[in-house]
Amino acid sequence: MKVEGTRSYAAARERVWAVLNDPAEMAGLMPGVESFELVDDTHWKAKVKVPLGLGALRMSIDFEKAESRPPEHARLQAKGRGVGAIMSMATQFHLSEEGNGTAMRWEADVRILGQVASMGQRVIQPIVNQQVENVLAALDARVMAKGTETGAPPEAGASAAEQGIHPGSPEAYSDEPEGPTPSA
Amino acid sequence: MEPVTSMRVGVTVNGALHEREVEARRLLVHFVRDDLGLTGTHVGCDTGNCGACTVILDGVAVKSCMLLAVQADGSSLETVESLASDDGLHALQQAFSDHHALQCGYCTPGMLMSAKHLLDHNPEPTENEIRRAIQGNICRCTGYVNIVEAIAAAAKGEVSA
Amino acid sequence: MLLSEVGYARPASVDEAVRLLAENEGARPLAGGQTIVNVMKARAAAPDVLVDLADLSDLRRIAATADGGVELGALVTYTQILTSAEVKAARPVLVDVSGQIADVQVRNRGTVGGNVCSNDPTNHLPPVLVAAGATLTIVGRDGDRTVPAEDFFLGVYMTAVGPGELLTKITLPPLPGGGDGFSAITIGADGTCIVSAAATVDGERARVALGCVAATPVLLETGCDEASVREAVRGAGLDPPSDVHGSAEYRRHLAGIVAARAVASAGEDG
Amino acid sequence: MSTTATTVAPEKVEAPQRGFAGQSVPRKEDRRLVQGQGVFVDDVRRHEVGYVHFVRSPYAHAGIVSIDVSAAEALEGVYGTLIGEEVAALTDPFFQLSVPPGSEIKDYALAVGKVRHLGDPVVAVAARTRELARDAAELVEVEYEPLDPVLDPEHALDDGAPVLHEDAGSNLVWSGTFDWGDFDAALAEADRVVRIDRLHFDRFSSTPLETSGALVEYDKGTGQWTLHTNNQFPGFAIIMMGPALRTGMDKLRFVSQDIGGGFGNKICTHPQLVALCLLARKLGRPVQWTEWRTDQHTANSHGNERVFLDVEVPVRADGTMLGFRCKAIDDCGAYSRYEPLGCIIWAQVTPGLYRWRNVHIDFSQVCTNKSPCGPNRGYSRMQHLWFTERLIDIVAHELDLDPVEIRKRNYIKAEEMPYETPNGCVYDSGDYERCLEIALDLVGYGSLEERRRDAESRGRLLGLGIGSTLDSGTNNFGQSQLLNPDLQFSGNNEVATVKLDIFGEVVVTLGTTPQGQSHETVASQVVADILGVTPDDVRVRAGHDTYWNSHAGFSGTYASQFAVTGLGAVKGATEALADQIRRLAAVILGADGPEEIELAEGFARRRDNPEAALPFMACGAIVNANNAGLPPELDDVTLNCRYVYKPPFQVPDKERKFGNLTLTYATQIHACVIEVDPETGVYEIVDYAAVDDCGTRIHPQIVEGQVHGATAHGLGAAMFETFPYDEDGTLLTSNFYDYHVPHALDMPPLKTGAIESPSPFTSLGTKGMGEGGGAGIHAVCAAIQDALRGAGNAIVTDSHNPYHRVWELLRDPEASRALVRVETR
Repeated sequence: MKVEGTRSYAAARERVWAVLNDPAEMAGLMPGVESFELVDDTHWKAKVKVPLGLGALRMSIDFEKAESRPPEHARLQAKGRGVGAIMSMATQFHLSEEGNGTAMRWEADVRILGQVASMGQRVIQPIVNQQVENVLAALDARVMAKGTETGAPPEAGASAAEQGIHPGSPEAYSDEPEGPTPSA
Repeated sequence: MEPVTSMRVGVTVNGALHEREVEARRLLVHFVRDDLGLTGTHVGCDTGNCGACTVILDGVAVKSCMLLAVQADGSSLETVESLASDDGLHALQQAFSDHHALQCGYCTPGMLMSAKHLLDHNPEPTENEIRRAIQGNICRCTGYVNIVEAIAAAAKGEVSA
Repeated sequence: MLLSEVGYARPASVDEAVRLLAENEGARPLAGGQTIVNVMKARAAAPDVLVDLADLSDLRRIAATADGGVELGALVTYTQILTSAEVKAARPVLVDVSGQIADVQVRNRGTVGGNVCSNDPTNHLPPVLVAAGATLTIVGRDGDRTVPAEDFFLGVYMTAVGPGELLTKITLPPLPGGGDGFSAITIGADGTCIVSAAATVDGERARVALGCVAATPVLLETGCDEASVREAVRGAGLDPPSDVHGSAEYRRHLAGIVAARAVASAGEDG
Repeated sequence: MSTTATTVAPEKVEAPQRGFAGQSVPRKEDRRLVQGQGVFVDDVRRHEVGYVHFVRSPYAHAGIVSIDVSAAEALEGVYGTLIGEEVAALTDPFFQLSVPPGSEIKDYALAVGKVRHLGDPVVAVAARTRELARDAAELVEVEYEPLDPVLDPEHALDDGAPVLHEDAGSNLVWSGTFDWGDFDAALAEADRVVRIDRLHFDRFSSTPLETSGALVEYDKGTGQWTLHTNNQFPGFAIIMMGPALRTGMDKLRFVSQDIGGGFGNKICTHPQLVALCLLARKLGRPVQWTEWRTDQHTANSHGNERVFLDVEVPVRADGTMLGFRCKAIDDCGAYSRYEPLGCIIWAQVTPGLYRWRNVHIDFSQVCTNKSPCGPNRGYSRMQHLWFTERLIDIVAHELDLDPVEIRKRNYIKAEEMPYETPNGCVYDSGDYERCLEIALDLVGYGSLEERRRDAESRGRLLGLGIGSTLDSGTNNFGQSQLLNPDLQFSGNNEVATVKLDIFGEVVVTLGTTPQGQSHETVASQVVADILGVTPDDVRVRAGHDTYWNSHAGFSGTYASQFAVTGLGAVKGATEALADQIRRLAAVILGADGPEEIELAEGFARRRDNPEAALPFMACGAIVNANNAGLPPELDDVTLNCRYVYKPPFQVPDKERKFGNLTLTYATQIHACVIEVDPETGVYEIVDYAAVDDCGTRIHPQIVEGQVHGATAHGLGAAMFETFPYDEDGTLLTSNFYDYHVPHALDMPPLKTGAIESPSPFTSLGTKGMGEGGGAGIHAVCAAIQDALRGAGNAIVTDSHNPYHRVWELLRDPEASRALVRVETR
């Protein structure tokens, strides 16, 4: 399943890139990260507990940065394993300058396999949309926060929730016209 | 009370109190079948659709695979094993036999408990009410025709001696 | 079948329940359990602690409100609604719809609170509450708040009830002049909804909430004639999910039909 | 909704049976089952048992890179694990029925090297509790290398398609040509030729409510395994398992009591059973496995999917059908197992119920990355009969012929029975036209047009559909040689033993494994009539045990045969026992000979002097415990008689693929009336009749129950039940939420009728029955096509028609019409 969208930031492209290019920062954007481990420059691992309302889906995810052209383009691959579920995701984003700010074009191709996919076919698409929306909302917040920061980025493992973004908060669920739109 | 992963539960099953230490995660149907050895209550699916595990909990028909055993603590439970008495089969049991309302017999205990719940609350059901009452019980053998007839006959007391 | 290890607590009061939910990470309330126990069987998404609400008998109450509406405690079961004079008098559509949910055993255990808090897109009650303009009361450690139904549903399995909070009550306002209606295409008789629509008609206007076409009920305000309703649905730009029971296209097509049928049936039972 | 079960009084072609046969006596099985006292597989308990959970593949197709069970084995309460490499070392691959390339498939109890479908078992874990076994299974680390799956049988043989079984080198399991009559001559003779590009029979299964399972014990001292299991065809399982486990057949003891439905789905459990045998031996403790519903749907045994391509049907102007030609592709899923036989079994009913004589089918079977298939109620014949019924209705539709008239014109006539089909099968008896008339009467055919108008006035489209089907029973396993000439299987057999014991008990053991077919009851009726006792006096042992010595190579319950093979064995054994009792009594009572003794009311008594009578108890006691001084001519009287029933079969002609493949043919004709909501495609069955003719009925109520149940399966498959896969090979209906089976509100009013055309080939006039439910699929397809006649004229080309598909047919009828052409000569 492919989701894609565009998004604008009132921040310089370098600042957006700095968040997106840093595995620790990226990990911080994902919901429910329990642990995070940098393997090398282009590989890292995370254990996540994705909050899904009724309970949390635990997954171990391996990330690989497949392509990186600072400060405009990057491509990531992720492979996750959970109980009865295999997740694979290929995502890429493209940053361009937009006035004083930055425009991001992004897409993610997410595939869920296994029993979970079998049982959850009719809700997987909206759930993926929700999760992507959560990550984007966290990214918004992080980019803005970074502008006011002087010190180091937050500790690895800080989830969106830990940054004060509640799944039910307006940041996460406002009717973003640029929000994810499923295609194909 | 703080959360526990295991606790002692007491459930009155078919009139007798049973106490056991059980894990919080244990389903009521496994408590009944594995811990108490009452294997008349069956499991036919993973999702609460088939009704083979139907029991009557505090007077109400429920699917025992959709409850934790700990939730039944302090409750009273009736299973299929409670239906017959020293006087013989329950009217529903006899009617099921009279009308060939069972073939393999796997859905039968749950079906009987749903039917009992119906007649306990509605002694003179219409055919549609009978069908609605057993909608949560899947039978793969009979096409339900004879089950509906049997429940209607039991309601009317038309069972063989 | 066969759940992962889980903690269990059965509090004696709403305050204690809220405390347990707040203090235990990954805690979820356990009402009737007809959704969450099933989800736990798959072990895909599982809570760490279940806070069993069984002893909170105040939450089982159905009460008529002074203005002619009705209040449902979060633990009210579908079976209770089926025989409730208060509900029948205030919003009879709830009686009809509750009778279509799953089967007798599930109706005996399943609760209105569980139905709306799980917010599976195929659930019957979310569209009904949204169309009817219900409000939901959520209690947290800092007190309670009231959320309109149209703001309550946030996503699949996601609602405005946050960690450490508990839904306690659903309040339905009095029935407006035109009444409520509901229509669904289901898998088999009274089965899971493929598409559903609830409508509340007030004079010349109808509030229509569509189910199964998005993560949350889609609310439309429209005129009551069939052409207007269909036009409103067409204009909603629906992008429903596809599954084995219907393509996105089929659901989009059905949405207009069930919406019109729901509006047409409004007030039939009133 | 109102429902009536109307039974038309059977029209007896011959006088009714004497005695208990023919009466609906109370079922013996019921008393325990209604009290929850049945013993199903999960009810069997042993101390110190290890509960088994299978780790299963999340991929449709992937290489196994590594397996790490260390964390699982380290968990407290875990007894041990079993992985594919151990299986490959300890067992041989299962015997393959096909010829190359299918014969080269290597199929083991657990995946070795790669996985081939979602749910393919990879590791087995045993632990102290069910929950712990699942906990441990989650700790097993399997690294996979995903491979592209092949999911579409029509493209499984394409160049470059991924190959499931490298050893076979192809996804082809078997292919062959069947050619009977002279199809080209039929084409030349035809006034019209109807061509259909593609027809598709969908994947589903009858999903018995009890899933599969076993409790397996290993006796180290004797090297013997006891398998308490609900496998429904131990004969087949043992033939598969013995060589794989490198053990003697007598080391595999199969035991079952009550089985919660089978429908064929419990035939192919031998892979899991081998895994359990290995685990029981490895761990030195009994192991228990209960399949969960999700596993049953993803990895047990689906009914096979079949596509019919490039169909040609030559027809005369008057509607006489001359034959058909097509290419059929059968999809057997990831492993072939029993399935190659399905390439032949359809040929039992080659012409369906019709007199066309010219048939040409190019048949192939392929593997895909989906659940393995296995027999499912109506196995292989159902697909073919659906095809023949579709041909009849599509031809009628396109040539504007009446579906009733075209059937009557082309049905094989009662007076032509026994009828030899173009491929040498012999239809034993039947009156199809009469069955059709009864079915039509039951659904009020006379007022059809009036009801059509009434429905129209309510905005509904009304349609009538007929489903004709044959239930061929009692296989000639010689048909396996049409598949693979080297196979050494032919004929069929079944065993029963009947004995008279010390206290006068009549005890019967059967070789069958009933799953609801009431064998205890029906056997007791036959025994009672021969011995002059009542069914209550006859004790039929519940269930099956291969150690009872009532087990033969083909023992089991499958393929509609109990009423012929099982009862044939019971009758043979009981007659032998009766003869021994008479000989004994003649000596004791001083009669002139056995013929002077009659058996009645529990006594052996002299015909000329009923006062001179020996109670059965005395007979049993004398032979078993008080036999001193008996004359030598009674040496062979044991009062314990075993009989093996063997139907009179020949090995078919392998070159021409010609010969009698089954002994009996029961008829089922269904008629169905539906109403369609043209806006939504939602439809409802408003009237339904099923008429059955299974020859002499020993227990009419049980026969009718089978008709009801089979009909429910057919209607479920027609409307709701399907196993679809997405493009990744993920099954989309892995549980009863999405795999909707009909419940009590979904079932329409069912009317039933019956006639009896006794089989001239069986000792009781009976025929096997119970698999005729395919008629429901045929009838619903036909009814939809009829209802849509005035709304775009769509053609129904799929066996499974949920609401959304009917809506598609209404919305875009041309898409289906484009598949059909009529050529006028």
